Formats: sequence, C-alpha cells, structure tokens
Amino acid sequence: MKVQHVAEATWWLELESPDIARRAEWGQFVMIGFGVDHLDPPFLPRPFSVGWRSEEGRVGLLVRVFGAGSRRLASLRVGDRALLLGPLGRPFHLAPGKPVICVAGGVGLAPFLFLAGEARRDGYDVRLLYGEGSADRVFDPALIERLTGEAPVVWTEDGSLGHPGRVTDGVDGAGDQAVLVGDPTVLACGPAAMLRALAGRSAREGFRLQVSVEEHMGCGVGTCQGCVVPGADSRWRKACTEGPVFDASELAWSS
Amino acid sequence: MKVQHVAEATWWLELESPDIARRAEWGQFVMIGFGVDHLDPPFLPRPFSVGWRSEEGRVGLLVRVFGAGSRRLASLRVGDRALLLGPLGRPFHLAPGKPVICVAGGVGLAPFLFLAGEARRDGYDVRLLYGEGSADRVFDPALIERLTGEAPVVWTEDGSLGHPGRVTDGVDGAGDQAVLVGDPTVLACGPAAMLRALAGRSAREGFRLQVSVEEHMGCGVGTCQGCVVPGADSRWRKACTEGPVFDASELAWSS
Amino acid sequence: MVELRQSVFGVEFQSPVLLASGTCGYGREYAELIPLDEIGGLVTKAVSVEPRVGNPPHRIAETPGGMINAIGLENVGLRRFIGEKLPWLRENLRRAHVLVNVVGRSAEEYAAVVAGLDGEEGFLGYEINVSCPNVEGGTMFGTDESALAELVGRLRRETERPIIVKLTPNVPDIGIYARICEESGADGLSTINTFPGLLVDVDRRRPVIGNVSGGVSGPAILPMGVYLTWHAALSCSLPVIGIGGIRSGEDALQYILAGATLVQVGTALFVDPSAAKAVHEGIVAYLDRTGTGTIGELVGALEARGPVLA
Amino acid sequence: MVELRQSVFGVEFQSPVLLASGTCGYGREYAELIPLDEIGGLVTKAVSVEPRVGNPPHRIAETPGGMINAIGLENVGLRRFIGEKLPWLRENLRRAHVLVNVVGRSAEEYAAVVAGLDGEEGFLGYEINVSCPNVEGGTMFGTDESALAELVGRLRRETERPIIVKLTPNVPDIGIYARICEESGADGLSTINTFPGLLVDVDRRRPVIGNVSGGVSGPAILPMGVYLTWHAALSCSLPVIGIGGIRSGEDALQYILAGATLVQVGTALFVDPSAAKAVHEGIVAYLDRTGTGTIGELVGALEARGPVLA
Ligand SMILES: Cc1cc2nc3c(=O)[nH]c(=O)nc-3n(C[C@H](O)[C@H](O)[C@H](O)COP(=O)(O)OP(=O)(O)OC[C@H]3O[C@@H](n4cnc5c(N)ncnc54)[C@H](O)[C@@H]3O)c2cc1C
Ligand SMILES: Cc1cc2nc3c(=O)[nH]c(=O)nc-3n(C[C@H](O)[C@H](O)[C@H](O)COP(=O)(O)OP(=O)(O)OC[C@H]3O[C@@H](n4cnc5c(N)ncnc54)[C@H](O)[C@@H]3O)c2cc1C
Ligand SMILES: Cc1cc2nc3c(=O)[nH]c(=O)nc-3n(C[C@H](O)[C@H](O)[C@H](O)COP(=O)(O)O)c2cc1C
Ligand SMILES: Cc1cc2nc3c(=O)[nH]c(=O)nc-3n(C[C@H](O)[C@H](O)[C@H](O)COP(=O)(O)O)c2cc1C
Ligand code: FES
Ligand code: FES
Repeated sequence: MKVQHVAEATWWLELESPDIARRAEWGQFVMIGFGVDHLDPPFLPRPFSVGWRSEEGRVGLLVRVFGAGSRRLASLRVGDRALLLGPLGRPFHLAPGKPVICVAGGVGLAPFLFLAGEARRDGYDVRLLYGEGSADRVFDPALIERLTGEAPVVWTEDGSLGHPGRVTDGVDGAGDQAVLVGDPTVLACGPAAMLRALAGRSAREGFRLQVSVEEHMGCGVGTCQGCVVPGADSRWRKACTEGPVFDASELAWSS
Repeated sequence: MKVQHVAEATWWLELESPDIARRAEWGQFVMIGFGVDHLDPPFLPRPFSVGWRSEEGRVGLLVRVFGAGSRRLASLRVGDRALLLGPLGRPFHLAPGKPVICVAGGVGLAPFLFLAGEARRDGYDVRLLYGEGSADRVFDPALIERLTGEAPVVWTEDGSLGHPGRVTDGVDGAGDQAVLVGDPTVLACGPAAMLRALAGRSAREGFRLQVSVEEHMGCGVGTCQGCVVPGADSRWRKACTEGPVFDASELAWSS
Repeated sequence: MVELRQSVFGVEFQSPVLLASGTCGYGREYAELIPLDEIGGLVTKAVSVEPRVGNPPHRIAETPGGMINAIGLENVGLRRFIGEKLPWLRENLRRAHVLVNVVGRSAEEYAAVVAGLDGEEGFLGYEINVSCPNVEGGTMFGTDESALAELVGRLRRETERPIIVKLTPNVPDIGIYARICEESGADGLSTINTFPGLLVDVDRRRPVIGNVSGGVSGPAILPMGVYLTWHAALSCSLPVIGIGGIRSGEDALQYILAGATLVQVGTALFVDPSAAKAVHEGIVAYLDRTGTGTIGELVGALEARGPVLA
Repeated sequence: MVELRQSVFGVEFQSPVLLASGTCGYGREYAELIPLDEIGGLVTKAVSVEPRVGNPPHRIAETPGGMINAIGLENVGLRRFIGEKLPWLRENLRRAHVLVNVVGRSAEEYAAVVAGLDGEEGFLGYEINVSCPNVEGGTMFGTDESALAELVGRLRRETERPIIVKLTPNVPDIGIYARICEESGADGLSTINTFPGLLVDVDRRRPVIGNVSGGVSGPAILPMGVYLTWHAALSCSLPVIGIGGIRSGEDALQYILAGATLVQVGTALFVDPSAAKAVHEGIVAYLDRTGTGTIGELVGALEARGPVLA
C-alpha cells in the first residue's frame, strides 16, 4: 500500500493485488471497500478505474475526493487493508493499427494512465488529451510521462496550465495540430457533459467513440441492477457489466 | 496520545486533556468516543475510569477489550483523535485519617491506580488488593508500583501469579496479614459477583464499603436515564450521576 | 446575513434546531455543555400524571449505526415536574422554547397532564407522544385512527397552547394520521419516534435490553425519518418537526427540504453534546454558501413528486 | 460435528443461509464469487408476468449504516425467466434450493406467475413479495388484511409447492399479517423487506434516488428485522426466514434465536460477496464453541416474554 497526494483533492494509491494486476484490461475497474465490519462511508464499495498495474502485482488507483467515501480512501495509510473486487466490466477495444485518441476530463484520466502506457508499448499511436479546471488539479505531466511514455496535452479551463479551454477543444486540434486524422478511435472518460459533447460530434462527424460512464454501483457484478444508464434503444444498460465502456452510439445522449 | 499493550487484551492509553486531568477526582470516569462522524462501534461513547493523570495534562485509561468498541479504542494509534467528556460521576470518599483498602477485580484496577498513588501522597495508608484470572492478564506489578508508590497484593484464580484464589479472599487476610483493621474504608471495583460478595460481608461485618458499578451508558451526564442500577429502596439510581461510586448499602444486592 | 428565525406555533424560533425528548432530560443536565438559549429549544422527557419507575437495565445498547433504548418513560410525574423541573426551565431559557412531552395510558391521563400544566409558565406547548402502549385497550393511540382523533380532540379542549403530535413510524401510511391530527385540531406534528427493535445477546441467548424490545434511533433511521417527514408534510398543512438520526447541518437540511419547519437532535447529543450547536451552524453555513436569504425558503423546497402510496 | 441441516418446506436445507431476493440476480452472476451449492440456497430477483423496465437512475445510494434502493423490480418477465434463467439454476444448483420471488400488480398477475412456473423444474417454491404497490387498488397486499388473505388463498389453489410470504415491516402489528398468511394456507414467512426511505441531495435540492423514495436495507435495519421476525414467529406456527442487515454469524444467530429457521443475506453481499459463506461459517463456529449439537435447538431459543403489542 502506497498513498501519495498528487494534486488538489487527488491521491494516488498503489495496492498489492497480483490477481487483479495480472488480469486487468484497459478500461476495467475495481470495487474498493473495507468489508462488512465497516459501517462508515464507504460502506458500499466504490468503483475506481484501474489506473496502472505492475509486473510485481501492484494496482494503481487515482482517487479524487468527492464525498465521504473517497475521502476515507484518500486517508488510507500504509499498512491499512482494503477489499478489492475485480477486474470488472468491459474494457476499451482498440482498432488494430489505428491511432488512439484518449480524451480525459479530470480523474477520467485514470484509465488512460493504464491504457496509454501499455498500448504504446504494443505499438499503438496514442495521443492523450487531458483537461482539468485549473493547474492545481492537474496530475503532474512529468509523472504521466513516466507512467505512459509521453507527456499529455494539457488543457485547463482557466488557462493556468497548458492550453486554455476545454479538453474537447483539443479534439478539434485547437492550440495543437489536427488530431482526428488516420481514422482514429476516440476514447473518452470524464464528466457527463464532456461525454455528451463528444458523442454529439461523433454522431455528426462519424468517428469511432468509446466512452467510459459513471453511475452509482452496488455490487459491481450485475446482480443488483443499481447502475443503469439509458441505452439508445430505450433499454437500460448496466454500467458494471455491459459497461463501463460503451460505444457512444449504444447510449441515449439526450440531456 | 500514547498506547501500550500491558497485559493480555489490555491496553494503557494516555491522552492529552488538561481540563480533565486538572479536575478529575478519584473514582470519576470519562466518556470516550469518536464524534458524530463515526458510525462503527463505539458509536455511543464508552465509560472508562480515570486511571491516572499527570501535571502536564495527560489522562491515563486502562482499557480491556470486551467487544467491538473497546477493541477500536485499543487499536488507537499515535496521532488519532478521540472525544473525551469528563470528568464525570461521584468519586470515592475517604474517611480522613482512616486506612484505605482497595479491592480491584480485573480492569477494576483502573480507578485505584489513580487513587492509590495520590492518596498515599496525601498521607493515607492505602493497601491495594488486585485479582485477575491468571498471570497473563495482570497489569505489571512493577508498573503499578511506579504509578502508585507501592506494589499491589496480587491474586490469580489459577494461582499463576501472586496468591492463588480470589481477590476477595484477600480481604480476610488469607495468604497475607489481616487487613480489616483500624476501621478501614473498603473501596471496590470489579465484576458484579465480586461486588456482591463484598457487599454481603460489609452488611454482616459492618465495615464501610464503597463500590464502583458498571452499566451501559448513553450520555454519561444524567439525561438519558439509560444507566440505572437498583437501589436498596427499590428506586433506580443513575450510575453516571448518582454513581458510579455508591455506598454499598445504597444498592440492592439480590442476585 | 442569513435569517434563521421563523414564526411557528405563534412565536418566533431563533433557530430551527431543538433537542429531542428523552435525550436532554429537563434541560438542566446539559446546561453546562450546550448553549441552550442559543438554539431553538428543547422537548422535555415525557411527563405522565403519576411518576413512573421505568424499565430494568440494560436500558440502552448500541446497534449498527444507532442505538436501542427502553427507558420505560421513567419520569418524576406531573407534580414534581411542576415543582422541580419547570422552574429551572422558566428561569434559564429566555429565547429557547420548551415543549413538554406528554404520555398517558388513557386519554384521561393525557388530559390530566395538559390540564395540570396549562396554568403554569415556562413552556410553550405540548408534544403528545402517542407511541406509548395504551394498557387498557391493548393498542396505541398512534396506530388507531379513531383513538387518535378522540385524543387530539379532547386535548384541544383542554388548552389553547400549541399541541404537536409525535407520530410513530411503523404505520403503512403516515399521511392518514397526519390528516387526522390536523382535522382534530392539532397545531403541528413531530416525525418520528423510534422504530421497534430487538437486540439479542447470542452468548446468553437473551435480549440485551431488560424490557426485551426497545426503540431504535440514531443515524440508521435518518432516511426513514426524512421519508416519513416528507410524507406527513405533503399530507396536511401543519408545520412538521423532523426527527431521526440528525447529526449535521446537512442531515437537518434533508428534513427541512423534505418539509420540516423545525428539527430535533436526539441520539447525536450522546455522541457529542456539541452536535446541536453544530447542526445549527451547519445550517447557517449552508444558507451562506448557497446564498439563501431565509430558512423559510428551504422548507419543503424539495423538487419531487409526492409519495406513491395513497 | 455440528449439524446445520434442517428439514423445512418438505426438503432438507444443508445450511440456514440463503441469498436474498434482488441481491444475487439469478444466481449465475455470483457463481464465480460465491460457492452457491455450499449454502442453503437463494431467492431470485422478483419475477413478474411481463418484463419490467424498472426505475431511472440513481437507483441506489449509501445511507448511514446501510443503503437505499429503488430498482423498480426490473426483471425479464416470466417467459424469459423460464427460458434464460431457470435452466442455469436447474443445472448448477444441486444441493442449494431456489425460491422464486414473485410480484404482481394484481392477484391475477401473481397467480399467472405461479401458474406459469409451476410445471417447470429447478426451483423449490415461491417467495411472494407483497410489498409491491397494487396499482389497481392504490394499496399494497402487504398492508391490507383482506387483500392479503385473498391473494394467499388464491395462490394456494395454484400450487402445491411451498408458498413463503415476504412481509413488509411498516405495519403496527406484523403478527396480524403472519396469522393471516398461516390461515390462508402459506407455508412460511420471510421477514423483512426494506423500509421506505428518502435521501435528499441538499445541494441539488432533489432526491438522490431517481424514483424519489426507495427501500432501506443493510446493518441499519438489523434490530428492526430481528424484532419483526421474533414477533411474526411468536404469532403463528409457520417457519420464518429472517432477513435484514445480516453480515455475520452472530447477526444470523440473533434472528435464529428470535425464531427464524432460515436466514437471508442481502446488502452484505455487495460489500463482500464472501459474506454469505462467512455467515454460514460463523454459525458453525458458534455451534462448535457453545457445544450445541444441532441448529434446530437454537431456533426460537431466546428467553424472553412475548411482544407487548397485541
Ligand atoms: C466505472 C467507474 C470508474 C471510476 N473511476 C474513478 C477513478 O479512477 N477515480 C476517481 O476519483 N473516481 C472514479 N469514479 C468515481 C468514484 O467512484 C466516485 O467519485 C466515488 O464513488 C464517490 O464516492 P464518495 O463516497 O466520495 O461520494 P458520495 O459522497 O457518495 O457522492 C459523491 C458522488 O459520488 C458518486 N457516487 C456515490 N455513491 C456511488 C456509488 N455507490 N458508486 C458510484 N458512484 C457513486 C455520485 O456521483 C455522487 O454525486 C469511477 C466511477 C465509476 C462508475
Ligand atoms: C463507570 C465505568 C467505568 C469503567 N471503567 C473501565 C476501565 O477503566 N477499563 C475498562 O476496560 N473498562 C471499563 N468500563 C467498562 C467499559 O465501559 C466496557 O468494557 C466497554 O464499554 C465495553 O464496550 P465494547 O464496545 O467493547 O463492548 P460491547 O461489545 O458493547 O459489549 C461488551 C460489554 O460491554 C458493556 N457495554 C456495552 N455497551 C456499553 C455502554 N454503552 N456503556 C457501558 N458498558 C457497555 C456490557 O457490559 C457488554 O456486555 C467501565 C464502565 C463503567 C460504567
Ligand atoms: C434514550 C432515549 C429516550 C427517549 N425518550 C423519549 C420520550 O420520553 N418521549 C418521546 O416522545 N421520545 C423519546 N425518545 C425518542 C426521541 O425523542 C427521538 O424521537 C428519536 O430518538 C429519534 O431521534 P434521534 O435519532 O435523533 O435520536 C427517546 C429517545 C432516546 C434515544
Ligand atoms: C438492490 C436490492 C434489490 C432488492 N430487490 C428485491 C426484490 O426484487 N424482491 C424482494 O422481495 N426483495 C428485494 N430486496 C430486499 C431484500 O431481499 C431484503 O429483504 C432486504 O434488502 C433486507 O435485507 P439486507 O439488509 O440483508 O439487504 C432488494 C434489496 C436490495 C438491496
Ligand atoms: S452495480 Fe450492481 S448491477 Fe451494476
Ligand atoms: S448514562 Fe445517561 S443517564 Fe446515565
């Protein structure tokens, strides 16, 4: 167990879990909790993307504090024990040989730390666009470079670091060279509004888009039916087993 | 905050609380808990006797693990914060100039660590009789001597340390010289059966006996009426404000 | 500056936060730990015509996320309440309001307490505890529609002071009881009292609580209390006092948004006597942070369709 | 060697521990995480005649010491249950028993599910969920005495398999409903389903749950569940399945001592899927430690006088 404060309200956790480390695929998540003896939040385990794994069996999670549950996770100390269930859910699917554009909003960065590093090693051309509100929230670009082999293109809404504006602007190539070239696969993880904006563009412009969505989860394995998101066919989809990664066209995007 | 494992299932806690340290009287207790953000046991604060105090404002508690609440207290770590309310309850009252006999069963030792040391300094002739089931439960006699100025007379039921038998035997002077001499005040804290045995003798033999009783507590200050014990006049007594120290004759002792 | 004052029951409450019956004694016990005169007020321990001795120990125990109690309504009775408890409240609480929690075994007993107290000074009105077993009929006023209507109507004839009826949670439709109280002349409702519970000592194979069963309170019941407060508030036009598991300003705001005009803090006081003041301050901070001018704007401001049940 | 086997509902249960409806899907989802065939069995997610789409998100959220859910009984419906879910259960559970949780909007709908399933193989009997709003009458079978009697009587005529009625907790006297079930021909009771609750997002001033209100489960409701199980078991002679907040062998033993023959583990599975097996092992350890030969000796062995309520 290693815990490191990496940005405003954001912690990097490394946990021992050889089984999850070995089996995890890009975009999958774990449920992390503290077992049945623990009543304080998180009483229900919380979903977090696999943000990294090591050969030695460690799993990295990028945890941003939203409420009491994530606050407790962020206050874990070396020697504490947590309960991990995973790896869970459907991963991202890359189109063989095609370039990959990862669009990360906030802690939506987590799955791409994992994916970008390994996919590059597998020979993919991966570009990582990473947006935050402001510089103090940004996960150190040098650290990202160390984890993924390349520094990300950073956007901040207040312009305090990298390009000013929203990370979705980056998809246009604003402030940078064009990115939507070579029949890329776009992968996105971040706030619902960001995913919706990208889904709209993908529908209009026809690029392949996979999104990783968030919803409250109970079981993480498909039994509780708690985690549904609306499908394009007006059927619900379970974020835990049918997602969290969906083809954007599979989901209903009406606000 | 200092935490020390002192005997089987038994911990010694020292906490910073200048106000309680200054005001505590022998036999008083504190309610210790973790505040309203904490749901795991102890959710309700738990009563513990003041077991020691220092000039510098530290308070010592002797904690034996019975259930989940005391287990959590015993697992406190340096730097953790707890909520203390106190000092609470009626203290022991010594008869000026008369010898004092403290009869401690198990962690019933706690109030006497506090009382014996200070009362001796105040010139009282104090004898401490201390019983446990077996040697591994005994709080180190050398430590007791350091805290109170004199080693206790130890009894263990299995005879693995000190005198074999029950500490109540010690009141007879069994295995030692006679103790019920010089019109002593007997003070007792320990299991209900021990207190009952002593109360029976006190009624028959006429020696002064004060007992410190235990009951589940909610508020510790007299508002919840949760902590009652039966009085001799078939009225209930609140252990928190009318006790925990009672004249044995005030209580009903029928099993 | 945010405004926490509200006019309710014909008087001004400087804060929506009160202390719940049975968790603050008769006020005095907490006088050194809680700045009583800075909060909305308190509800006394139940008062019955004759003193009650209460139940054998254990009377309380911890449960997951809460506690169980079976005090058995131990109290000094009407006469000693007037002689020993009320004077302190009268003299020491200037701005905070006092409600007297009333219990009885029959409508007559309730009426006797109200009649006996009504001429005294030092309290605002009554909180009628109808979750107390009616020994005569073997039922409870709080779960018997006609008995409740009769009781409230009868008490209405005894007093012009505010009558607030404290409802029990274990009914299928609390709205029915809310409307009965309104129609019978009550001035307000308190929701909710404790849930019946049983805690077993598996080693001794006996109930932990001397009285066998008891009432469950504390954070564990918060979502039930908010639901029942919302349901009761939507079912009638009386002001409702929200109770159950409150330990922070946000908890209190859940009740207020759901329709509570005032709230009470109970079990949390045992955990930390400063909780009542902290709840008050948490509400102030929320009003500040959200730019809400007065607390009245929040009462019942929850955007949600009504209960599915009738 | 301790003996956990019991004969109930005409068959042998190798363990008193089952998985609760709605918390274990149709079994298959947990097949890799829980040794299903080593416990007593499981209760399926509710099955209705027609498929149900269920409620909008959020469907679940955490509450103090528990959770709230409003799934809306989403299920694949009778036909697909038979075609897609039952075969797996039939083939994979040899020793564990399956109860099918049944819901309907009317007695006809309940009867249609039972009639449609009765000829199939792969399950033992039915758990009838009567805490589901009856849209026609605007009431619930579980809180309407005559509707409940009629429903159970009607289902009794449809099947010879065990009928276990799952009661709702929010009634003043669960004993009345227990007796009605017994008199109408039920074979057992399940106590309890969730408590209605409401969780407010104070920043958005909206309910957290898409359906507004939901059902509260988890450790928070344990003492209420034990009380209601005890009360129901004392009120009739049917075997009772205890449910609510169980997460350890000791929790289960509270229910068993209070009168439950079997128990179900629900919410705790989300926290740790191995909880069901741990509950089973905790019971074994208790029997070992206390020198109890068979679990049957413990059922209802609580030393306590009966409920005060009628
Ligand atoms: C597949 C998936 C992967 C995720 N990966 C990451 C990650 O890598 N890093 C990261 O910081 N966050 C991640 N999240 C979000 C993270 O799970 C939530 O921030 C966390 O659960 C909040 O818990 P809390 O107790 O702090 O918040 P709460 O106080 O409970 O609520 C704050 C917010 O958290 C969300 N939330 C609450 N309960 C749940 C629940 N049971 N399940 C899911 N969300 C809930 C709600 O949106 C709520 O508004 C992911 C979520 C999902 C679904
Ligand atoms: C005035 C007083 C002074 C005490 N001093 C000491 C001391 O110095 N050292 C020490 O080790 N112990 C002391 N105790 C006992 C201590 O309070 C209990 O051991 C502790 O509360 C057990 O909590 P638990 O959660 O571990 O046990 P639980 O699992 O809750 O139950 C174990 C036992 O603890 C007791 N208990 C449970 N809840 C409460 C409650 N709310 N209040 C009181 N007792 C409860 C019961 O007897 C129960 O059988 C004292 C008790 C009192 C009343
Ligand atoms: C120890 C204790 C004693 C109580 N006594 C009374 C009482 O005398 N009259 C009453 O109406 N409610 C009584 N209650 C119920 C509380 O007033 C309150 O309704 C309930 O505890 C829920 O609130 P909480 O979760 O904040 O404690 C008592 C509660 C507790 C815990
Ligand atoms: C997510 C979820 C879904 C549920 N669905 C059903 C259901 O379909 N039918 C039913 O009878 N009970 C349902 N329940 C209630 C449980 O079966 C159980 O009665 C309740 O959760 C209390 O047990 P617990 O505290 O162990 O969870 C559901 C509970 C949860 C948490
Ligand atoms: S989290 Fe339970 S079904 Fe998805
Ligand atoms: S502990 Fe509350 S009155 Fe004694």
